[in-house]
Amino acid sequence: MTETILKRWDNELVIAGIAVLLLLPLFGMPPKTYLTLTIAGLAMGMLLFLVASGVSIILGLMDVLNFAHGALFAWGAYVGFSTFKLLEKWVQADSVLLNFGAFAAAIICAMTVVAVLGMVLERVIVRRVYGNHLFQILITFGATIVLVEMIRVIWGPNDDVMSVPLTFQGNWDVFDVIIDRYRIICILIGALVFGAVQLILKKTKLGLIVRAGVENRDMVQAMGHNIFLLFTGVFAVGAGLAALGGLAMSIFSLQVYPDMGSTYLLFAFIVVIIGGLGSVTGSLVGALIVGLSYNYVAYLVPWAAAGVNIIIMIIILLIRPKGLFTAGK
Amino acid sequence: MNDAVLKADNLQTYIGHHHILQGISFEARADAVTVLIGRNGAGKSTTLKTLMGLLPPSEGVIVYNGMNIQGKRPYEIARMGIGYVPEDMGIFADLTVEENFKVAKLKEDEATAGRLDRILELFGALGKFWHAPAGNLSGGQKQMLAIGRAMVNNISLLLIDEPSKGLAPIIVEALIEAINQIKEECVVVLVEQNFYMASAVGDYFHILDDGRIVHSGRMEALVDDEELKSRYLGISKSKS
Amino acid sequence: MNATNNNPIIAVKDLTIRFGGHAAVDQVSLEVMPFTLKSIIGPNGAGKTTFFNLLSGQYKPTGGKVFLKGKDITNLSAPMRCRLGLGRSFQLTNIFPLLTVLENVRLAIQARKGYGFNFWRHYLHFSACEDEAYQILKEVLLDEKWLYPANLLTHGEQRKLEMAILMALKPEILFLDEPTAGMSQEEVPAILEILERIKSMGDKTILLVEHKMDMIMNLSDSIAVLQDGRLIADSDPETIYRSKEVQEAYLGGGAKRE
Amino acid sequence: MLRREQRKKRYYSIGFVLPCLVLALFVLIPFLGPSYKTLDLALKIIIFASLVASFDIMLGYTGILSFGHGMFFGIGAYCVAFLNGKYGDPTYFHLFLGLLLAVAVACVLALIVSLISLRVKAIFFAMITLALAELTIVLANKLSHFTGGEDGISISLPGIFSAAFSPGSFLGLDISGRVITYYFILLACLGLFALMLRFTHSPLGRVLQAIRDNTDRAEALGYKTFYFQTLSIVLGCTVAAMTGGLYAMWVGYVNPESTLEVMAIMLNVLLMVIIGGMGTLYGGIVGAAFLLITQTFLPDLQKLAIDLFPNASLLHTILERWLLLFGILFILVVIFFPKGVVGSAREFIARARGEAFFSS
Amino acid sequence: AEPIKIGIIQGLSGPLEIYGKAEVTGFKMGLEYFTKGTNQINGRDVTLVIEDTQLQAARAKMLLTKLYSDDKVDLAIGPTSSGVALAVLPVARDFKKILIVEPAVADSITGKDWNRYVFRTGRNSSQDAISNAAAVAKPGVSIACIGQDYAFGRDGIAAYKEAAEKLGAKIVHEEYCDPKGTDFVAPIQRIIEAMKDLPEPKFVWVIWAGKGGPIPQLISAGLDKYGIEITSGGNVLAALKMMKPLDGMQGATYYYYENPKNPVNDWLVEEHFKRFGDPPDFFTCGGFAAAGAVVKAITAAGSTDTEKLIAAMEGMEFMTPKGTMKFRKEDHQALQTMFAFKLKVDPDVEWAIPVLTRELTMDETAPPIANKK
Ligand SMILES: Nc1ncnc2c1ncn2[C@@H]1O[C@H](COP(=O)(O)OP(=O)(O)OP(=O)(O)O)[C@@H](O)[C@H]1O
Ligand SMILES: Nc1ncnc2c1ncn2[C@@H]1O[C@H](COP(=O)(O)OP(=O)(O)OP(=O)(O)O)[C@@H](O)[C@H]1O
Ligand SMILES: [Mg+2]
Ligand SMILES: [Mg+2]
Repeated sequence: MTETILKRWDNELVIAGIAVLLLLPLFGMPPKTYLTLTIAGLAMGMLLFLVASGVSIILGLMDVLNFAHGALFAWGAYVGFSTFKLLEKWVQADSVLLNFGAFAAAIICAMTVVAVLGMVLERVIVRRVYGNHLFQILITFGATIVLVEMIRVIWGPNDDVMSVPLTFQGNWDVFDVIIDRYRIICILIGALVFGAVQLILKKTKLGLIVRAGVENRDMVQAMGHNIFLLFTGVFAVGAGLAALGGLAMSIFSLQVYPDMGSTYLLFAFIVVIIGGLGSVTGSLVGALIVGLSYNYVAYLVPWAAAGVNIIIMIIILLIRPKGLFTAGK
Repeated sequence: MNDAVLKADNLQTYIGHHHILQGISFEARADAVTVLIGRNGAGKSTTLKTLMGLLPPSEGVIVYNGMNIQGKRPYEIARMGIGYVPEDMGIFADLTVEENFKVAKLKEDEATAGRLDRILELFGALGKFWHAPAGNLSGGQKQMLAIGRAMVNNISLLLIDEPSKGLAPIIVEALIEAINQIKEECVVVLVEQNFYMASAVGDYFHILDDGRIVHSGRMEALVDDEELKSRYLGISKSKS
Repeated sequence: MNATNNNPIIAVKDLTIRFGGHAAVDQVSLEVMPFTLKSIIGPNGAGKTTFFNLLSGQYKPTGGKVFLKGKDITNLSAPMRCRLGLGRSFQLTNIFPLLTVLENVRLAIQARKGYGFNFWRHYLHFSACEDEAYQILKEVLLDEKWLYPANLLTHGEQRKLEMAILMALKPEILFLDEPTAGMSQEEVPAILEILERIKSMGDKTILLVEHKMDMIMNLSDSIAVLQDGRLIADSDPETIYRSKEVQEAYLGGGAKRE
Repeated sequence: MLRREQRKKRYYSIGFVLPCLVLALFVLIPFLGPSYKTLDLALKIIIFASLVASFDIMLGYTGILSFGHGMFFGIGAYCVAFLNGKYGDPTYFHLFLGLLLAVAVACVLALIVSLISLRVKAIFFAMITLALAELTIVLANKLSHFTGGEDGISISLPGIFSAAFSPGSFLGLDISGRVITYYFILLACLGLFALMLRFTHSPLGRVLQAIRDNTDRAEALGYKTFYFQTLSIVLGCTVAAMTGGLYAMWVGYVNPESTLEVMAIMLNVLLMVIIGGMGTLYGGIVGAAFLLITQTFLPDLQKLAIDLFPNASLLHTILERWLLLFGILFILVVIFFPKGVVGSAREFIARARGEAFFSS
Repeated sequence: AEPIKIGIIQGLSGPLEIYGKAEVTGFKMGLEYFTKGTNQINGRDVTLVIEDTQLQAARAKMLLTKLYSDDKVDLAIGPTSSGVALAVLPVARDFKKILIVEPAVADSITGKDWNRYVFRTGRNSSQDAISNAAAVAKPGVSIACIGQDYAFGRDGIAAYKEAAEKLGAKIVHEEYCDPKGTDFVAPIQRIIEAMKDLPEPKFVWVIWAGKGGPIPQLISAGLDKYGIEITSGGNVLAALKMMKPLDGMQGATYYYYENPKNPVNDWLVEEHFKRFGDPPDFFTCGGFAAAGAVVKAITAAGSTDTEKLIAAMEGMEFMTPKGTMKFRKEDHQALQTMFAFKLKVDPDVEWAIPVLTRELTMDETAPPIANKK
C-alpha cells in the first residue's frame, strides 16, 4: 500500500518537475511573448494529444502498434473535407451556429466512417497479429499503403485546401497577446476527449478487460468476455480518435493531402512513448511537453527546434525507461 | 439426482497436425467430483480446453445441461456458468489482485460479494495483497488467485487443472474442504496429479492415456485397486 | 558422509528484502553445510522463492549478507554467481520456449564449459556437448522428445526439462524450487531417484523447496521453516515434523497423508 | 552419433547446394542478362540480402528490434562518399579507407547505441533507436557544409571501378567498370555472408538465440546477456555499414533522403526479413529478391496491360495505382508467410522427411 | 529513318506524382505543337520511353542508365525532385548523353554539380528568389525572410537577399525554421519583434518547398496589426487555393496560365481545357518547354549526335509557353521570363489569382553563374 502511495507521489513529482522546466524559458523572453508561445504551445500540445490519443489507446490497451494510424488520420481529414464541401453553405455562412453545425457534422462523419474502417481493419488483418509487434508494424504499414492509395483513387492525388468555417479563423487580441481562435477550440476539444476517455477507462472495467485480454486472451474468454468484440470496439474507437485528430489537424494547417498521416505518425508515437504505454494521462502530458518545448526552443534556439522532440524523448527514456507514467503497473 | 450434467462423446482434438484427443467420452454427474488422471502428456489439459471451447474438437459432442455446446465460443460457454482454472493459472500479471477479480466477476451483486468473502476467507493471502500486481505473488498465491477467480461467479460447472500444485499442505486441506462444499451446488471436473487430493475429493475417476480414456470407475474402487494404480499412475505400495 | 569440511558452504546473515513496505524475507540467518540436502518449507508466500532469488542473485537484498564458502558474494550478479557454482531451477517453468529440448540443455552445458563467446567454429563441432546433453535428457526421461521445441512439451515435461537444464549446469550447489510440481505421480519417483543419486555422490549441496512432505522427510538432512519471511525453525526432519508450530502453520491435516 | 550425422547431412544437403546454385546464378547474371536493369536488380538484391541478413542477426537471432539499422546503412554509405566524393579523390586507397572508416565508425557508434539504448526494452528500444536515426537525418541536413545537406554527395570511383573504364569484352560480355564493380561487390557480400553464417552457427550464435527466447533464463545460466546483445548489435551494424558503403559505390550518390530515410529503408528491410523468414539468414536473399523484383516490375504491369488490353480502362486505372496492389501483396505476405519462405520451406522439408518437429 | 528516342524519368507515383504526370502531359503536348502534329523531327519519328523514378535516387539512377544503355535513347528529360536530379547528373556525363533537367530546381544542378551534358529548361531557385525580390524590393523597404532550415531555404534566402539589397531594400531579419515543423508561432514572434518598430512598407518573404509552411499562421498571427505584409512566390494551382486569404499579396511566379501572352501559351491553354477540362499548371508548362527545346535543338543540329546537339543548344533560343527561353552558354541554365503578380480574390475562382503586374525579363532574373569552381 505504501508502494502505491509512493507511486502516486512519483507521478506528482514528475508533473512538478515538468512544470518547473517549462517555466524556465520565462527568463529568456518577454512575458508577453512567453504567454503567446505558451498558449500556442498548449493548443499544439492538445492537437498532438488528439492525434496521439488513438495510438495511445490502441497501444496501451491492446498492445497493438498501429502504423495505419497515419492513414486513418488522413481518412478522417478527407471525410471531414468532403463534409465541409457538402455543407459549403453552412461553412461559408456568417453564423456561429451554422459554422459549428458544419463542424459537428464533419466530426461525426469523419469519426463514424473511419471507425468503421478501423473495424474492418481489425477484423481482416490486425486480428491475425495480436501479440506480435513486428508483424503489427508490417501489416498495418501494408494497410497504410492501401488506405492512402484509396484516398488517391477517391479524392485524387492532389493536395486540397480545407475550407474552414469563418468562426474558426482569425484571432482575438487580448491585451496585446494575439490568440488564435482555432487554437482555443483545440484546447477545448482536447480536454473533452481526455475527460471522456478517462471517464470510460476509470469508471468501467472495459479497460481492465481489454488489458487482461492482451495478457491472456484465452483466459479472458474463459471468463465470459467476448474479447474479440471488445478488441474490435477499442480499435474502432482508436480509429475514430485518429479521424478526429486528422480533422482537427487539417483544419489547423488548412490542407489535406493523401500521405499527410506519415508526417504526424512519428509525433504520435513520440508522444505516447514519452507518456508511457497505457497511460492516457501520460500521452496528454507528453503531448503538452512536446507542444510547449518546441515553441520555447524554436524561440530561444531556433536551430535546435528540429531535433527537440527527439532529444526530449531520448532523455526521458534514459531517465525513465518506460516513459513518464506507467499505468497501473 | 444422478443425471449426467456434462456429457462428452467421442471428442477428437487436433493441435496443429497432431491428433491429441482420440475419442474421449465421459460424463460428469451432479453432486459429484469427476477426476481425470493420467501421466504427463496424456491429454488431460487438452480435454479441459476442449470442453471450454478453447480448442475446438474436430469431432464429437459436448452436451451440457441438455444443450450441445460443441462449437460454441469460449465466452458463450463461460457465460453458461462454467468456471475454468487452467494449469498455467492464466494470471493477469500486470493487473492487481483486485483487478483480476474484477475482470472475473460477471455480475456485481450481493451473492457475488458473499462468494468473494468466502474465497478471501479460504485464501487469506489474497486479501493481504489485494492491491499488489498479481505478477508479484508467490507461486502458490497465484494458484489461489486462479482458483478464487473461477469460483467468484455463480457457476454450475467447474473445470480445474491441477489445483493443488504448488500449494502448501495446509492450503490443500482447505481446498479439499472447499471443493467438497461446492460440489453440492456445482459439478466439478478435476485434473489432478496429487493422488491424495484426487482420492480425497473425487467420486468418479477416468484414467487417460495417449488421448484415450483407458479406465473409469468410482474413486473408492481405484483407491483399492493397487494393480491399476501401479499400471497407469505409477503408484506402488512400497512408496507410500 | 565424506564431509571433510565443517564450515558452512553457504551462510546468510540477516538477509532481508522489502518490496515496498512488505518484507518478503525478513532478517533470515541460516547456514548450509556442504554436501547436505537442506529443505526449506513454509506456507505459500512465506518467502521461499524470494529467498532463492536472493541466493542466486536475481534480487538484490535490502539488507544482510550472503556468503559462499566464507566469501561475501552479496554484490555479485546472477551470471557471476552461476559461474561460482550456484545453479537453480525455477518454480514457474522458465525455459527457452522456441529452442529444441536438446538445445535447451546444450546451452546450459556450453555455459558451464564457458565457450559462449566462441564464434569461430561451427557449434556442431563441440560434439561432446551434445552427447552430454542427450545423456542428461535420457536421465530425466525426455530423450524421445529431444527435437521438440520446448514450448510444445506438456507442463510436466517442462518441469523435467527445467531439471535437466539444472543438472547440465553441474552446479556445486543446487537450488530446486518445487521440482516436482505438476509432474505426474508416476514420474516423481524418477526425479526422487535423481536427487538421491546426486546426493549419494556426496559432492553436491542441495537446497530444496517442496510441498510434498513425504519426499522432504525422506531426503532431507535438515529442514528450515519460513513463515512470513522469517525463519521460525531450522532443525532435523524429525524435530520439525513434530513441532507444533510447523504443524499448525504449514502442515494442517496434510501431514497424515499416505 | 546418429542424430548428429542426421543434422550434418541436412546441413550439407539443402543448406549447401541451394546457396551454391543461387551464387552461381549471381555470378552468371552479367552474362545472362544483357540489360542494365537486370544487373542493377541483381546487385541490389545482393546488397539488400546482406543488409537484411545483418538485421536478422539482431532481430531473428537476438530478438532486438532496432529501427536504427537503416542509419548504419546510411552512415556506411556516407563514409565511402566522404572519402571518394567530398573529401577525397577517386583512388583505391581512398576507397579502401572509406570502407574501413565505415566499419570503424559503425563499430564505435553501435557500441554507443547499445550502451545507451539497451537499458530500455522492446518497443522502447525500437523507438529510441528510431529517434537516434531521425536525429542523424536532422544532422545530415543541418550540417550541410560537412555532409552536403540535402543535395548529397556524388561519388566517383577509382580506375577499374569507374564507369568510364572498359578494357574490352570477354565471352561476349562487355567488361566495363560497372561489371567489375558488380563482381567486387558480389565478392564482398559473399565475405560478409560467410562471416555472418559462421557467427550465427557458432556457440555464440546459439547463445544469441537463447537470449531472444528468454533473456532472464540465459542470464540465470550464467551468460552475461548484455555483452552478447552488444556484440550482436555491433556485428549487425558493422555489416550494415559495410553494405551501405558498397551500395554507395554502386549508386554513386548519397543524400539524406535516399540513404538515411530510415523508416522507408527499415520497412523494406523488415518486410524482406519477414518474407524470407526470421532467423534464417538465407531468408534475406529470398526476401530481397521478392520485394525488389515486385517493386521494379509492378509499375511495368500497367504498360503491359495497356499493350495487351488497350481498351480495359478499369484495369488501367487499377494498375496505375500499383502501390495499391503492392500494399495488398504486402499484407497477404505477412498473413500467409509468417515464417517466411525459407522458414516454411524448412518446416515443409522436415515434415516431408517424417521428422516430427524442426527448429532452426 | 530510325526513330528518335527520348527518355523521360519523372516521379510518377508517390507524393509528387501529379507534378511528374503533368510534366509528361506537357511534354507530349509540346511535342505535338512543335512538330505540328506530325510527331516527327527532321523526318524521323519520335518515340518516348517513360519511366517512374518513384522519387528514389537509386532507382532513378538505374533507370537513366538503363535508358541510355539498354534503350539507347538519344537524350533524356527529368527528373522531378532535386535530390534525384543530383544523383543522376553523373550518369549523363558517363554516357556522354544529354540530360535536360526539368523541373528539379536546386541551384547546384547548374552549379557545382553541373557537367556539360546537363541542360535545364526549368527555373532554378535563384531565379525564383531574384524575381521575387524584384517584385517588391526598392529603396526604403524592409524585408524579413522566413524559410526552411536547409540548403534550399538558405540558398534561396541568400539569393533573395543579394537581389533585394541590390535593388535598395533592406533585409532586416532571416528566420530559418524546422523543415518539417507545423507550429510557426515562435519564428513569427521573432519576426514581429524584429520588425514591429520599423517604418512601413515592410514585408515578410516566405520561401517554402513542400507541404505546409507558415503562411496560414502568418495570416492568423495578426501581422497587419504591425503593418507587415506577406510576400511569396506563386505556386501550383493547388497551393494558390490556400492563398485566398492573402488578397493583394505581391510576389513573382514561374507560370500562371493567364499571364504569358503568346501563341504557344494560347494553344496550350485552349487545348488543355479542351482535353482535360482544367487549365495547365507549372509542370505542364515545364514539360511543354522541354519539348520546345528538344525539337528546336534536334532540328538545328540536324542529328542526334551529342556533340552536335550541345553545340546547337548552347546559346540557343527557343519558344515556350512562357515566351522565349535561352540556354546560357556557360552553365546551360535556361534564362526565362518570370511574372510579378498581385493576388486577386474572385469568389467564383477556386484559387487566388496572381494578376500580372510586370513581366520580369530573362536578363533581369538571370541567376549568377555558379558552375565554375
Ligand atoms: N501446442 C501443441 N502443439 C503440439 N502438441 C501439443 C501442444 N500442446 C500439447 N501438445 C501435446 O498434446 C499432448 C497432451 O497434452 P496435455 O497438455 O493435454 O497433457 P496433460 O495430460 O495435461 O499433461 P501434464 O500432466 O503434463 O499437464 C502432449 O503429448 C503434448 O505433447
Ligand atoms: N517482485 C515482487 N514484488 C513485490 N512482492 C513480491 C515480489 N516477489 C515476491 N513478493 C511477495 O513476497 C512474498 C514471498 O513470495 P515468495 O515467492 O518468496 O513465496 P514462496 O514462499 O515461494 O511461496 P510459494 O510456496 O507460494 O511459492 C509473497 O507474499 C509475494 O507476494
Ligand atoms: Mg496438463
Ligand atoms: Mg515459491
